[in-house]
Amino acid sequence: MSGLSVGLQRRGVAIPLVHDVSLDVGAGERLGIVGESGSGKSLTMLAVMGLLNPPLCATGGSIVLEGKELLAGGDAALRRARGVAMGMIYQDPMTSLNPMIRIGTQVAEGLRAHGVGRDEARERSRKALIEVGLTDAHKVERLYPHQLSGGMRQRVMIASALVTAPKLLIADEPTTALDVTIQRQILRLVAKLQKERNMAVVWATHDLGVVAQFAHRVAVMYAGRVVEIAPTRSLFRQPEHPYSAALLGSLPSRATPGKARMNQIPGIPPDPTRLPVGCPFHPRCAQATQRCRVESPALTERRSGSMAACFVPPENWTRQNRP
Amino acid sequence: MRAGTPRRAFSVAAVLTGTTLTAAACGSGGAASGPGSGAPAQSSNVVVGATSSVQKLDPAVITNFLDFQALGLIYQPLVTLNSSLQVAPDLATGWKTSSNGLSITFTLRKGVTFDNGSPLTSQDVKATFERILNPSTGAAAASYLASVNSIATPNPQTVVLNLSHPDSSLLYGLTSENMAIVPTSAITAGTLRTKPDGTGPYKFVSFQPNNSFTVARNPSYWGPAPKIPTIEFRTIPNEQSIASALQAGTVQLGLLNQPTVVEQLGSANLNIKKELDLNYRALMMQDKSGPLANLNARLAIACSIDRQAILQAAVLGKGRVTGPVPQGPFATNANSGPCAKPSLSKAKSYLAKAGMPNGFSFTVMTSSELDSTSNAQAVTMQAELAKAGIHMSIDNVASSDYIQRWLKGNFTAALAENGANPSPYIMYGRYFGTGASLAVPSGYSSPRLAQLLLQADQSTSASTQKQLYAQFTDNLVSNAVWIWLFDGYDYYAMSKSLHGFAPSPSGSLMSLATASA
Amino acid sequence: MAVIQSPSLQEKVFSQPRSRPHWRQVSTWMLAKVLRAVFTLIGVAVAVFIILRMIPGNQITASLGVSAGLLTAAQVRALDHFYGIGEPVTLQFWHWADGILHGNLGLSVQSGRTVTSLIGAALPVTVELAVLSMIIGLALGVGLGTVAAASPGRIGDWLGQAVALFGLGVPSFVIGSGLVAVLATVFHYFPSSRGYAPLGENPWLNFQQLIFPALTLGIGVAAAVLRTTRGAMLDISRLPFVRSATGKGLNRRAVVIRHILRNALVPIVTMSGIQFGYLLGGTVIVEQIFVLPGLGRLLLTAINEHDYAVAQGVTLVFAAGFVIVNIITDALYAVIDPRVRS
Amino acid sequence: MTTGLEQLHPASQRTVFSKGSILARLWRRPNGKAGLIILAVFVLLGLASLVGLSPYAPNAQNVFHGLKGPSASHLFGTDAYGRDVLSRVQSGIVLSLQISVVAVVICTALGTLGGVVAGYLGSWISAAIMGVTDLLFAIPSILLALAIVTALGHGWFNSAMAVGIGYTPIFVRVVRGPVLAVRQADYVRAGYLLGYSRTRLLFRHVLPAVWSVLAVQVTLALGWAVLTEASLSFLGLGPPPPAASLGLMVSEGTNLAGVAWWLLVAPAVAVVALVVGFNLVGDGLRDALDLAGDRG
Repeated sequence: MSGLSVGLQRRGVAIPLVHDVSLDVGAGERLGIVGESGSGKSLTMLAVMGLLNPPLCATGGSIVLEGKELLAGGDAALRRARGVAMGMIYQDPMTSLNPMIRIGTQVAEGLRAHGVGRDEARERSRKALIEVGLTDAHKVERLYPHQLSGGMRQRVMIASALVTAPKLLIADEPTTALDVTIQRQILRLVAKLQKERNMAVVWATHDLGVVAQFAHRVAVMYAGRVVEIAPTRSLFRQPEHPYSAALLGSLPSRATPGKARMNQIPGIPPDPTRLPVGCPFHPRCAQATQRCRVESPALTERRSGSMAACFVPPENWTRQNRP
Repeated sequence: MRAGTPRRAFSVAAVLTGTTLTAAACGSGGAASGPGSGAPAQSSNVVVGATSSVQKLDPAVITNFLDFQALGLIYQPLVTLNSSLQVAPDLATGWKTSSNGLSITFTLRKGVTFDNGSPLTSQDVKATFERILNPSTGAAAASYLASVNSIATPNPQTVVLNLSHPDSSLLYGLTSENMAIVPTSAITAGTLRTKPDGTGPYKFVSFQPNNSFTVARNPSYWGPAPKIPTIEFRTIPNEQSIASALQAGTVQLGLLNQPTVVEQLGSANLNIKKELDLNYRALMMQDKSGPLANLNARLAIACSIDRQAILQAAVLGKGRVTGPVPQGPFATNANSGPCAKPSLSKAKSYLAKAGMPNGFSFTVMTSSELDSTSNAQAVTMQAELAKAGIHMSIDNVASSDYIQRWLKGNFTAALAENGANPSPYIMYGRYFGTGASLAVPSGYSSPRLAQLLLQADQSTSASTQKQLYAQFTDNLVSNAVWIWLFDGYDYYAMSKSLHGFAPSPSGSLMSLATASA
Repeated sequence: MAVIQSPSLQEKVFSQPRSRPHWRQVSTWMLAKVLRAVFTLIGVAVAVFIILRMIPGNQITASLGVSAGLLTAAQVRALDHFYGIGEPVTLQFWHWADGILHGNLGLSVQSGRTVTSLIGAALPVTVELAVLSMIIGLALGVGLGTVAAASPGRIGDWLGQAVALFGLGVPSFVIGSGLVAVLATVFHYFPSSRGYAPLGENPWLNFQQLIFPALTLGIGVAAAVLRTTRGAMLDISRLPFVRSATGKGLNRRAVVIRHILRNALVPIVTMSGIQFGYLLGGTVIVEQIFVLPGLGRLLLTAINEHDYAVAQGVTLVFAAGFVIVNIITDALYAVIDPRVRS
Repeated sequence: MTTGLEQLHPASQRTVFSKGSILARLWRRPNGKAGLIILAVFVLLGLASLVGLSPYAPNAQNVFHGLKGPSASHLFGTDAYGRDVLSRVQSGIVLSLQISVVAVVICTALGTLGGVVAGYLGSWISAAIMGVTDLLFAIPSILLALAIVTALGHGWFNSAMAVGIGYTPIFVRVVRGPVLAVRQADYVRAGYLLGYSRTRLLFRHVLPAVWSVLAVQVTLALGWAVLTEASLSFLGLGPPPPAASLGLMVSEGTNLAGVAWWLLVAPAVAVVALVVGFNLVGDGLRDALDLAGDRG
């Protein structure tokens, strides 16, 4: 994916929400995307799937999957790619399943849409359900979503994303709504399946703990931009962007992730329609210089193997923000 | 209630009869008239379109105009009205009034049978009249028989009515469809409310309230065999729709009232006939109290009103300005009396005499549900009266309110559409006669009027009657008891295929019995 | 704010079912519904009984008009007895209620027929009219509403909005009168002038007679259903499960019909139920305009003629129809929505 | 503390009652704008006749000049009695609005009272009110109106009563829903815990939450009232003639449509314009106030 931009189309004028995001993920790789709410994680994920609803739309850039360009290919190409080439697990397992349709039908639906026969589709969806740990699949498939617990629903979601054996699995904060033990289970499950199938997985979350546990590489997003991409280890050891550093700093201990701790970053995330001039993080950044207020930094290669968008190298940071 | 209530559902004593125009005159001998007589199957069925619906099937209690028209094909009274509104034979071939006027002897027609097959006898006549007189029947028409003391049946073909006093109007009363003869067996069985059984040229087939009423040829009819096999009365509430049904050929005879609709039909391939109806419009006034107790005030009103303009407004001028007795042998001259022509100066002088030179105010009660033209009449009248300084306000009420207040005399003035009759006694005895049942709504009483009516009714000489009735109506007009306005037309629009139908002034459709389609 | 005014659509779609998840309790719930309906009907019966007796005049003046003045006192007494208006009102009500319990709705004092037979003749006409109108309304409404929701802002949407505006804004008497005027004056066509043809006797003529009144009523239903369909579908199409269905690679058509429309059925059924109530009232006007011998015309005439038993019976039938439709609507929820069913 | 609570209150942050703002928002919506324009044209047309700006007196007859088509002297022609149709339509609009406004006042008052009481007090009162509502719902509103008018007699006020009572159950339901929701909302519970009186909570918290729903419903009710009133007078149950009632004019016009189409078209257009106008404004208001759901 390169130079992807997402905008809010209103009266012919696009209000940009995601700016020039470039990410890549290889087969068998697990990429984590972190950022506060509203940082553009979900929009980016949805743009990849081509699931943006008007007035939102991808305004520029390209998405290449296995050498095929998706954005330019039109609706039909996108539709064929969905399911077969890429699957997605959504934020909210409670509302992402159709309440009126039986589980079995919903899981098999993706197969049916790609021309798989009724019986085969049922067989494969039952297998997928078993694979995600719903061992009494023949029972579950006759149930309706409201008869399942949150964790079970999320497993169903995973099953319906994986049933078509996609090359790329996109997970958009799939564990946010679940309690911690279930989160763990789901995380382990996806990791296991990923390994078995050698899939590429993109996992968006605001939870650094999840990233630490799961991702090979991490992209940090802020205000619709990728501000740092780094292998997980190096990010946690040596963040190259003050925002990444601040995020890490807001974690008192890796064992107790919590959204509320994010508030330790002074100020609030900017209104995406009214971004400050220069580096979007500068109003909240302790390291901001005069340059940051006028010029927006681009992603640049760092020594640690990371890429970061900051004019001020970590060596020059004031003490308080060091991890 | 444009569609639901017929225009003339509640006319007082709309006296309708089964007028057998040809049969009554020629008896069974006149059968050879019209094409194809003796081969009745040559005619096709006829559908009559009307805005109202048949409501009741018991002839003794019907009041709705269409009920009279439809049941007139099934039921027949002893005597009927001919086209010049004179009493003519029907089920009675003749009658004789005793010299003292205290009894009338009717000779019944021979060979008449009811639909149930039983022959008509004097017993049936007696039973019919006694049923009407029986309070539990609730027949308003019982008042026609008020002078009857007893009914004798010396033999099956003879009926004698013994009277308490000479009553020349009785014969006119007997022409009403309410007086139609019904079989004794049906009275005993109590089936008359749901199953008509008469002696007429047609017999009852089916009745769907608010929809249709169908009759079929009576094979054992005593008169000339009817040609039209079945006649259906179909309810089509909108006259415009009747017009289009006529043009489309689904209706062969349309009963219409609105001159505008009729005018529109002029160019179509239809025959249109019109006949003055047997109703009259009048401004009834309560003359006993209030401003209208003053004769000069009433005369001022009479002189202010241009009846021609009201006629124009109400029915586009299609009708006739009228006096108290609009039609028949005793018809009055509409242009007599102190204010036959409107005159503002006369009106002013009457107002001055009344001591109200600047005019006065009063309210008129109308109900456009009962008479759709009453509003136009009232508004025109209002404008005319205003010229003389008389302020009339209009109180247009629902039909039920109107009837209630009318019966209680709870109004100053009211626009009314009342039923007329060739006999002035029948028309006005109930309002101005001795012990008149409608004395309260009439709003006026004078011994002189009652006396004139009684004398005329009891007189056996036609010329004396004519003279006495003339005095009676003069008295009404010169006292401006009410103000008589106009008489409108009924319209009969028929397809060209309908031959031999002629409307009658009584509104009877009896000539359908001799028509063909 | 929206949350406080009424539960958001998301909440409505995902809220827990109203009933407890046991079939026995579902049937208790239905039983309660039916009981409530019965109480409503009793209330309607009492209310109608009272309202009718507030109408000035009585059966005698309604039947005879001003000729009632000619009646003698003895005649009036006899008629009072005949019409049963001499009795105290409570006793009249008791007689009537007692009759209903025995399946006897009384006697029409005007035509002398039993109310049951009059209603028996008129009911099929009104039911047929209502059903036909409902079919037209639902077909047009759901169809155009789906098209409109599938392409918001496009031609289909504008067309739908125009139909909705027309259907809601133009009273049925205007549509009906306009239709009659055009058919009669331009085409000289008035199907009802041939007398009402029952469905069993002359289906083709029956169809001709009912199609225009059904259109007249159906447009209004269509408008309301269209707006509900469009609104609900637009709201639902923003819900996550629609996205997840699209994400599985389903084509647009399958998403719209299987996922969006399916979930929109609950509000559509609700609106259809409400519309059916209006439709019952609308039959009074439309039957009048198009001369159909249905319940509406029967009622109007009965009220004019003070035919209490007929007016009471017809109103009860109308109310029962309404109540039955309500129960059917509730039952339909269970058919459509598994959460209600379970 | 009080101010804190008030700020929590969603409605208090809105300017529903600052008239200019609502009108401005309405005006920005295409449907709201169209509705306002239509209403302005026809309401002004009607009101003009009140200050004598109609070409003729609505009941002035000229019987020898009846059924004349549109001309310079009679823009919409004359009726069978030679009355000017434009003037009659104008006065018909006034009558229609008069009845509709009074009817809506009646049903808003009754319905709001019933809805608030039923939603706020609960218990048997609520059950009784909802029972009556069910009952009123079960009788088709046009029949209810018909019965009321027949019973009370004809006249504009009785028409208004009939129309108003027919719409009352809808108001009860529309008001009760939000009242119930608000009553259970956290900020009201909080207020209750803080010891505020029920009346105070009702007027400061519960009612404000209902205003915007009510504003939309009132507009839609106006459209409905115009429609129902016209239907009633079409059936001959409206104010008696010579009052120029739009429904009655349509009814008379139908009969004469073959000879004088303008008699049907002019009043029909007026009725439709009023109903569509109110509906459009109601829709616009709903959009402007951002009320979800409850469409149609």
